[in-house]
Amino acid sequence: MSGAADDGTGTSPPMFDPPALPEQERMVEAILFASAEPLRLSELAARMPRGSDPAEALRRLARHYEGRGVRLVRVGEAWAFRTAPDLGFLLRREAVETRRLSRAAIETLAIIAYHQPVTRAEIEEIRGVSMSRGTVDQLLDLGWIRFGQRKLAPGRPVTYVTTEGFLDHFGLASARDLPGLAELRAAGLLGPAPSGAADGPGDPDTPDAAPEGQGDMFDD
Amino acid sequence: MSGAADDGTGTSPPMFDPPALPEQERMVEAILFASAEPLRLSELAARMPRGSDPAEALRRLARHYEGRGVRLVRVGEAWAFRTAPDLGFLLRREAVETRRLSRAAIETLAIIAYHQPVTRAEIEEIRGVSMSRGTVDQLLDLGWIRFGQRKLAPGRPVTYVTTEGFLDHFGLASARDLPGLAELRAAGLLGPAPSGAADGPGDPDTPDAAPEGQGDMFDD
Amino acid sequence: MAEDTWEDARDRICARRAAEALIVDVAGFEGPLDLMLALARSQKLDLREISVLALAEQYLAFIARARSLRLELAADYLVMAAWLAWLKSRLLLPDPADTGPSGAELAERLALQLARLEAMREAAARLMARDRLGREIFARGLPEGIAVHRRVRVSATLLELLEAYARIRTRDAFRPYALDRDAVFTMEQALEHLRGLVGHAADWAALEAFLPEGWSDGPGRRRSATAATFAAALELAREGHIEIRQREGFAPIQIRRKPR
Repeated sequence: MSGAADDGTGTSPPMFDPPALPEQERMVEAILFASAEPLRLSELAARMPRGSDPAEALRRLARHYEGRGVRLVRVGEAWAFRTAPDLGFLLRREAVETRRLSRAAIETLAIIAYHQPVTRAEIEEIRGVSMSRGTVDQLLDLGWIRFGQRKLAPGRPVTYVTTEGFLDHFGLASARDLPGLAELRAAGLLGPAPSGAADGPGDPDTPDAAPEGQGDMFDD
Repeated sequence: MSGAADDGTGTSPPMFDPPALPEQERMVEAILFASAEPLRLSELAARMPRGSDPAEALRRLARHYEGRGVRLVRVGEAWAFRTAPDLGFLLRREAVETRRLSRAAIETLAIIAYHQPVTRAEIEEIRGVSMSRGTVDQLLDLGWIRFGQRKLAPGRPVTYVTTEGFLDHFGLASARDLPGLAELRAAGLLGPAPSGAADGPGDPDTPDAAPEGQGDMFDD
Repeated sequence: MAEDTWEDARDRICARRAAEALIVDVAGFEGPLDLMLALARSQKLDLREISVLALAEQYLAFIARARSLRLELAADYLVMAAWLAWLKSRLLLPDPADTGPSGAELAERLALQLARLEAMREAAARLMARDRLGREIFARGLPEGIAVHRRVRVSATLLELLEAYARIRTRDAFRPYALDRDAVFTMEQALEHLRGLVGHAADWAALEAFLPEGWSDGPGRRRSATAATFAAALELAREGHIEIRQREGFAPIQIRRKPR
């Protein structure tokens, strides 16, 4: 620690007064909250205005969070917020292994969503491959599909329909609101129509202002 | 419905008294702090002991965080902790470089936000150009828009509306808080499209693709 | 004549710049409405008080200049130009007999449309200028994870769902070309069929008579069977089993067993 007059190597006297302590406390609070890892005192100081006193700000902050649902904890030489240990049961950390839905499953789900109520045979016909037991089980297990009424057809096959949970997960008001094929194409979610179809010489890379779909504005 | 003796289907009387309010406040604090995503009242309630009052706990919590470096914010129907906007300058380091949105995407987003629920044809009419490929899937991909109910108009076209992710990103408590919304409405700039103007020389008398009877979310 | 003052020179440069600015590539505009908005902005701040007549003239002048410079003009710019010319005539010479919307009404609608676009541009700018998550406002950087109801959380987005459906429904459009078998009578089938029949065809008979049973109903099936049978007939003729003749163009094709 050097004294008063210094040469500008980080310990130089501040050009402006540092913020008041409550303000420094707010700063440490926000920095630690947003940081993806625990931060050391030196890292805090580096992010705060010159002349700040992160150690004192941390002390005040720790006091403020005493007894709250969140605590300021020391992790080695660094500091971080953690939820209070006695509330851990509310969070059940065991979970959250995010896994993407398999292609087979998402295709099957899409067909059920668009064609419900739909039988297994119909799904297989549309996808062109037979459906594995695991796919349906997974979708049933996720609560995104359920069994609908049996179909009035030979063998009275069961049908599949989507659930409220499905609508909830995908942010839909109802399955009827799913866009149709023409609308998917119009929205650019499908490749250009294969040949001679309605939307003209679609060049997928055409930038916005380009003459693609010229005169569309007069069409509707 | 049976009376007192119940099987645990949600309407049963709590076996224990709910925790005291300060304790509930701690719980909400811990749960929201632990999550990066906003959580709905129902999600909070599902994690808390029976008979808890997360709404009241949230009110207390919001008061407690007033003026701090971290704030409790409302995002549509959900709640989250977010850093205070005035401290953004300290946190730039945490910023993730986001994809730059094209001008077309930004304008389309604004039109969806201010006119929702809005159809593709209406968006194109306002912008005067057809919607390019990639605009909608970019906005869908960001989680800022989703499909709303189909419109009560010929062809029952799909509509677009904004999501909670949109509110979260732009720091809005609800779509009613969009900047300048009231002024734009008062100036008659959000109403149904004026027919005719750019319908072009073809047939100026084309009947309006009637935006009749749709549930405008801003109509009360 | 007074020498150029600095102001004069500056004015001339500005005027030239303005002229050049108007000659910018039309590609810089997102369609006629965008171009008109840019022109209208130079008139008035409140777009609903602009002179649509003046705007129409500006637009037409712009298009004329662009054409004289042989700039490639997209069709919708020309369509708009034609419509504005028509609107202009209606504004100048109202036809009392006409029952459609008056020129003034149409002009008002156009002004409103421009105002709406302008309003959305401003709204977009204001929206993007807000304190935004991940830029000025931040979420918890070290989320501790909130348990969902399940151990494994499966993620799937609406976009993935839509793309999956689009993929399935357009797969047929992109698969390698393959004929629908049940409407196709193959040449092998036709050969076998014809070989069994020509032994009895001592006299000339029309090729159609040799079509297999049940293949004359639909046009597609009949066409396929006819083509296959004809090809099979050619093959049998090459092998020396039958003879083929056609009296003139488009006359019936006839075949018979080759006399020995």
